[in-house]
Amino acid sequence: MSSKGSNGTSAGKPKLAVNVGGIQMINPVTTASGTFGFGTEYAPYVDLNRLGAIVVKGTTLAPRAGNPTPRLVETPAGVLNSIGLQNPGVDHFIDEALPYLAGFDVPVIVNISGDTVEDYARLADRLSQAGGVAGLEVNISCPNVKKGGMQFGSDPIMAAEVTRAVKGKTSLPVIVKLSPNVTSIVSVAEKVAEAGADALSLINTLLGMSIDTKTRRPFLGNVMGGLSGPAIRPVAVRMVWQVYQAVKLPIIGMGGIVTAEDAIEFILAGATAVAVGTANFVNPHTTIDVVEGIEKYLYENGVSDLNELIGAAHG
Amino acid sequence: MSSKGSNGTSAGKPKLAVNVGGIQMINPVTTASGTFGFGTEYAPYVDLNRLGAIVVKGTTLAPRAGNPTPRLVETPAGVLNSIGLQNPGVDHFIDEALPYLAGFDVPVIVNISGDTVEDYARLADRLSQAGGVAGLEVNISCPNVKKGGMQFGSDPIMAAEVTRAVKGKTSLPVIVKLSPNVTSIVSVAEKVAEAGADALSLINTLLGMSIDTKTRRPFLGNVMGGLSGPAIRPVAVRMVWQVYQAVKLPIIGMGGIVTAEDAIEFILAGATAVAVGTANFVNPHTTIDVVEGIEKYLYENGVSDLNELIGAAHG
Amino acid sequence: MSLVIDAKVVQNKQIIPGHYRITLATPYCTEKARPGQFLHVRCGSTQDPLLRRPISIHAVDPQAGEVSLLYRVAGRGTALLAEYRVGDMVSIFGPLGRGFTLPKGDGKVCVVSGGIGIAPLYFLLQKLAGLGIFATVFQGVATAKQILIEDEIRELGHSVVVATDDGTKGFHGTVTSLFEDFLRGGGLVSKPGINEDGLVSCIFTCGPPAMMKRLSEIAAQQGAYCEVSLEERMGCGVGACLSCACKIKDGSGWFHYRRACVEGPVFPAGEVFWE
Amino acid sequence: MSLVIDAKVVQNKQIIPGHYRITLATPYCTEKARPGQFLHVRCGSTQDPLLRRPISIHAVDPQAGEVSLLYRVAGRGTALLAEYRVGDMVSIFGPLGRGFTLPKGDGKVCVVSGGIGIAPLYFLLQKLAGLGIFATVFQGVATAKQILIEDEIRELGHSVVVATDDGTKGFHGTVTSLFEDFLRGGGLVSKPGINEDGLVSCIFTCGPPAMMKRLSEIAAQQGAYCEVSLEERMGCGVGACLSCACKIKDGSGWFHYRRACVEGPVFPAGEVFWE
Ligand SMILES: Cc1cc2nc3c(=O)[nH]c(=O)nc-3n(C[C@H](O)[C@H](O)[C@H](O)COP(=O)(O)OP(=O)(O)OC[C@H]3O[C@@H](n4cnc5c(N)ncnc54)[C@H](O)[C@@H]3O)c2cc1C
Ligand SMILES: Cc1cc2nc3c(=O)[nH]c(=O)nc-3n(C[C@H](O)[C@H](O)[C@H](O)COP(=O)(O)OP(=O)(O)OC[C@H]3O[C@@H](n4cnc5c(N)ncnc54)[C@H](O)[C@@H]3O)c2cc1C
Ligand SMILES: Cc1cc2nc3c(=O)[nH]c(=O)nc-3n(C[C@H](O)[C@H](O)[C@H](O)COP(=O)(O)O)c2cc1C
Ligand SMILES: Cc1cc2nc3c(=O)[nH]c(=O)nc-3n(C[C@H](O)[C@H](O)[C@H](O)COP(=O)(O)O)c2cc1C
Ligand code: FES
Ligand code: FES
Repeated sequence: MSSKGSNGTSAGKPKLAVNVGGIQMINPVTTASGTFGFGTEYAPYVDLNRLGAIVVKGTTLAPRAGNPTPRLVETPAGVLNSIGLQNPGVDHFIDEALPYLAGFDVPVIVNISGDTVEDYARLADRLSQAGGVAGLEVNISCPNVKKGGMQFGSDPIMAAEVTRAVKGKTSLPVIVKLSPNVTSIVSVAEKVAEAGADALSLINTLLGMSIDTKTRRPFLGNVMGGLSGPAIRPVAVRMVWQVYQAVKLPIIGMGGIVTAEDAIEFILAGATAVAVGTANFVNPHTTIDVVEGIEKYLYENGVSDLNELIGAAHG
Repeated sequence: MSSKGSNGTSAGKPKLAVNVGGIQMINPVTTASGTFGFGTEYAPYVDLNRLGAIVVKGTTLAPRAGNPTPRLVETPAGVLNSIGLQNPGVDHFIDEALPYLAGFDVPVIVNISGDTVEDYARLADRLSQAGGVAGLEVNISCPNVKKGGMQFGSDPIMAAEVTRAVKGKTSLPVIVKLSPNVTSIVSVAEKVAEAGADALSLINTLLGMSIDTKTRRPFLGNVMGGLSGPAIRPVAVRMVWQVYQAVKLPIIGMGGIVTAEDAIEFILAGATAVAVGTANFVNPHTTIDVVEGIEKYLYENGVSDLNELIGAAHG
Repeated sequence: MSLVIDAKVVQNKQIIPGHYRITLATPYCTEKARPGQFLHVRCGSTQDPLLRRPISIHAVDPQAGEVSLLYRVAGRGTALLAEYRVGDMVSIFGPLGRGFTLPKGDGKVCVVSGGIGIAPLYFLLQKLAGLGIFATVFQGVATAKQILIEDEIRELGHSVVVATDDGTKGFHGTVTSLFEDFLRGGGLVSKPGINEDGLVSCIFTCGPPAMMKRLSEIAAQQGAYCEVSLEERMGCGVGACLSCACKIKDGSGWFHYRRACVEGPVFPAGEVFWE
Repeated sequence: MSLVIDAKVVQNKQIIPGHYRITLATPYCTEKARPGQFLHVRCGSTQDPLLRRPISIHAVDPQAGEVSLLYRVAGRGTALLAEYRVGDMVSIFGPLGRGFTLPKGDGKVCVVSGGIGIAPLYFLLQKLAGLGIFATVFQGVATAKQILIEDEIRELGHSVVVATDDGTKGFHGTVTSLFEDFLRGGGLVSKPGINEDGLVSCIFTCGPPAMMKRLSEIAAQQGAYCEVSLEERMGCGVGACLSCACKIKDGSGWFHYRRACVEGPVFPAGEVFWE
């Protein structure tokens, strides 16, 4: 350290940049799929160029209408959702959303879902050719659709098969998003790693439900839904911790991140990057607050590079 | 309906009594093991005779010192604990706690844990001969001990084996307490039912952890712990719902019950009885409040017998 | 653009049992808000309750730079909101959503509310009065004690007629029956000053879905333009989470989902796919 | 027996930065409480934060029927507690736990605090003064600004000496060094009226574990009886959950766990298995 900053501390800002399976991010903060739309919706509140990456709403081959309403119900420190992957389909995404996002200088990660292994392969193919996509996040863990989704995510063999199919059709970095609704997240992570995944996202939502004691019927139109928000953070941190110990892939950690401190908890557990989900609904500026808070933490704790913190709690 | 009460509604109080696998309870409310000690601790606040049953702290063959501290950390709307089954051993329980509980007119259910299948069998044997025990709750799902515990709970075959071993040594009703940390709670429930269980308790805690960003080390002395409290209620209700559809055994539902409304949610999902756990810590009178609230709900909704509500949300 | 702001509580008062009016100092919203829009309100400061609550903008005082919300204590969030006191700060996000279309032409304007549905309609009535348009307001409530801000509406120059389910005041029956009665020129409301402008050209309504559905049928029969304010559970409030999906006709006899938070909450009644 | 009570806030005031004293109207606790016991306090009304927070009884005013707590804003719960205003109700559960043993015999009583550890000791000092026992209080803090209730303690008739880590007031160093200095009859505190009663017979202490451990060693050397108030994270407060386990000597050179909430939080220093 030759020079000192004007405020008397070691020169320069702490380094926040991370690399997730080949995707270079200026900081570790991205968005959880389905909670940030296609980016447009939050652009009035968030300078998208300040995000490490944007993970967009789950995309499927054909448009999907989604599930009946109500689709959302609040639970203690959490939210159950059963959106059901409503989306305009991959073609519409490529034609409408991608060109808009191309106007920003931020890696765009596309979250993809299918009913069959073949669906995933075709999505990977289409999106790789579209240009402007930095990586694919393979959602094998959505609890809100009848076919596919969680079925793939809870069976290590199927999860690996989907991973291989996607890898076979793309040269983009492939991030596989795991379901927490399994006996051993490590087994799934290991198989997915063997199948060639470049990174892992965890966790998707916990399968839950809520019943209205007035009507005596389930609250959600679709009966069950996915639990997200602060309530699930302890489960998410535990899974990142376990997978970090077992598998040598970079992890995007998520599940209940509201503050920079929450994000750092995930990084200490082993996440290379973190995604903000439900918290966006509470404060549309959360992502940027988390970026700034992480920087402040590093600064105050004399950590010059965020990468030093990854997995540091394993001691 | 021939007679009317003085207030103009149908005569008589609603019936609250339920039967859980042979254990007759005056109402559906019991205590979650490990959150109510041996009953003594709450006796100043709760008339134990007004409970449907008491489930006592987990008991093992030999005394256990438990895990290092800190053993408890709060999370959003929840609590992580890693008590580690600290208990004075089954002999001490039989000699000291049982005689005290015999002074009350309430079914006593003893929660048992072992390292081996043989441990469970010996505990069942000892407790069946002790007298004063109304039923056994077989804990195959504790996340806080190294051996046994959750290992049994996450493998349907092992779970069934433990169940059979216990059934072989006792004529008391056997309630098997399932772990939520599995891909399919239904598979475990089915195997346990086949093995002869008389009832099921669900859920035990979700495996979680929390990291202190100041020390950069896990908060709990034992690193991981079990997540309980309102945060996990949506997961618990979902599991009760699923198991109720698949298995014809009575269910004791638990996980985040704080109010009578929460309890009714479980009953509508399919629970015959409910247990109050973490909420006892917040309000030592919770169990009785829940009993009274359920009675009020039945009354206000013109339900004459609680049993009519069990599983009613399946419609 | 809408903003997240900490606004100071100027007043927070129970006006009838279980219903409060909170007034917030927020020049920004005062300036931006249009009738039918809502604020996404954080009730409390902890993670339980977690989400914001959508509450319509009820009244705007441009001079004072204040916005008021009228809310019913429906659950945990609104119960916490009722505890805020003068001087406290409330985090609001807004104004959000698409509001009512202010009428331009001639003809009678009718405003029909059910219960707390009167909340957003008062702001509309403020604007209408400002444009010199005076409406007839049909307010339906369960019982006389639940009538809301009747005098305030009259002070703006509008007429108010009330329907109570139990007949404790005004018309005995639903507000839709009262409205039909009015259209037939009969009964309680056909007194001077109410039905004399001739044809109803425009209906604005907010209330229970069944009421709004019926009104949209009546409007169609009358050839009147009608707008309804739909309620759906909301997450983000900005169109990102797709939880507030409303069924809107897709032109082929079926529906597609539209987001109440951005494409609504106010929709032309004729576009709503009623069930 | 201890009870769950909603107690009215009589006062809630910041006395030094980040430290508040809240006074609650609760004749029941006023009557039952003994020094060293604590209340289990619900901070807020929602499920986040979920658990009660253990806070020692700091002062008791039997005439007024009021109990005070002195607390440091350490996190979410205490931050919420700081927001309570006069007239609000706070749910308290207690008094809980086993307190200090009031000394009977002769000899000098010393009270040693570290930081917020002074909180329970003031109530003890109230009782001691009532018994005509006047103690020397050694208060250790980081810096002069953090000295707590020095005057109030003097008003009870006790002597106070202060140690600051940064030397901004009193003894420059730790409170244990100050105490050792006192025992050696030297330095700052060996002025008239403080060390003249002769042998120290009894030491009461509350503060950081390292401080209490050192004091317990000193007490053993001096042959003085010493009691420490331990802090451990609590769940139930009644002995049921076993989360507040403290290591207590088991007589065989090893330890067994004892519950701070019922067998403590005050333990004889000699029984604690220090690490
Ligand atoms: C665009 C919009 C504008 C609204 N304007 C007003 C208003 O001006 N005044 C007013 O009092 N209320 C208004 N509401 C309804 C208000 O948002 C709900 O009453 C409030 O969210 C309930 O929150 P809670 O925490 O008190 O109740 P909760 O404990 O969350 O729920 C209590 C009850 O309220 C119902 N509820 C919860 N959320 C909603 C929701 N988003 N929409 C409808 N019902 C819900 C639940 O089904 C439940 O029965 C509006 C809703 C929307 C979508
Ligand atoms: C018997 C007893 C008596 C106490 N008396 C007082 C008192 O008189 N005045 C006072 O200011 N504090 C006292 N404490 C400590 C007080 O309980 C904690 O500061 C408080 O629980 C923190 O709650 P929080 O929500 O503000 O912080 P949290 O957000 O829960 O935690 C913030 C910090 O406080 C620490 N903490 C949390 N809970 C405890 C706990 N039970 N014990 C120790 N540290 C904890 C955490 O490690 C964390 O660093 C006492 C604790 C015990 C066990
Ligand atoms: C409304 C909503 C919609 C979601 N949609 C998707 C999706 O389309 N694809 C996906 O992989 N995950 C989806 N998720 C899961 C989130 O990406 C994330 O994994 C989860 O919410 C946990 O993070 P959080 O607690 O920060 O919200 C959705 C979550 C929510 C709340
Ligand atoms: C402090 C604590 C100790 C527990 N000990 C046991 C135990 O000994 N045996 C057991 O089967 N479950 C134990 N549990 C789990 C509870 O019985 C219950 O299944 C779980 O806490 C969910 O219910 P709740 O959310 O109402 O607390 C314990 C839970 C807590 C919080
Ligand atoms: S509330 Fe999120 S899309 Fe409307
Ligand atoms: S806090 Fe539960 S045993 Fe002490």
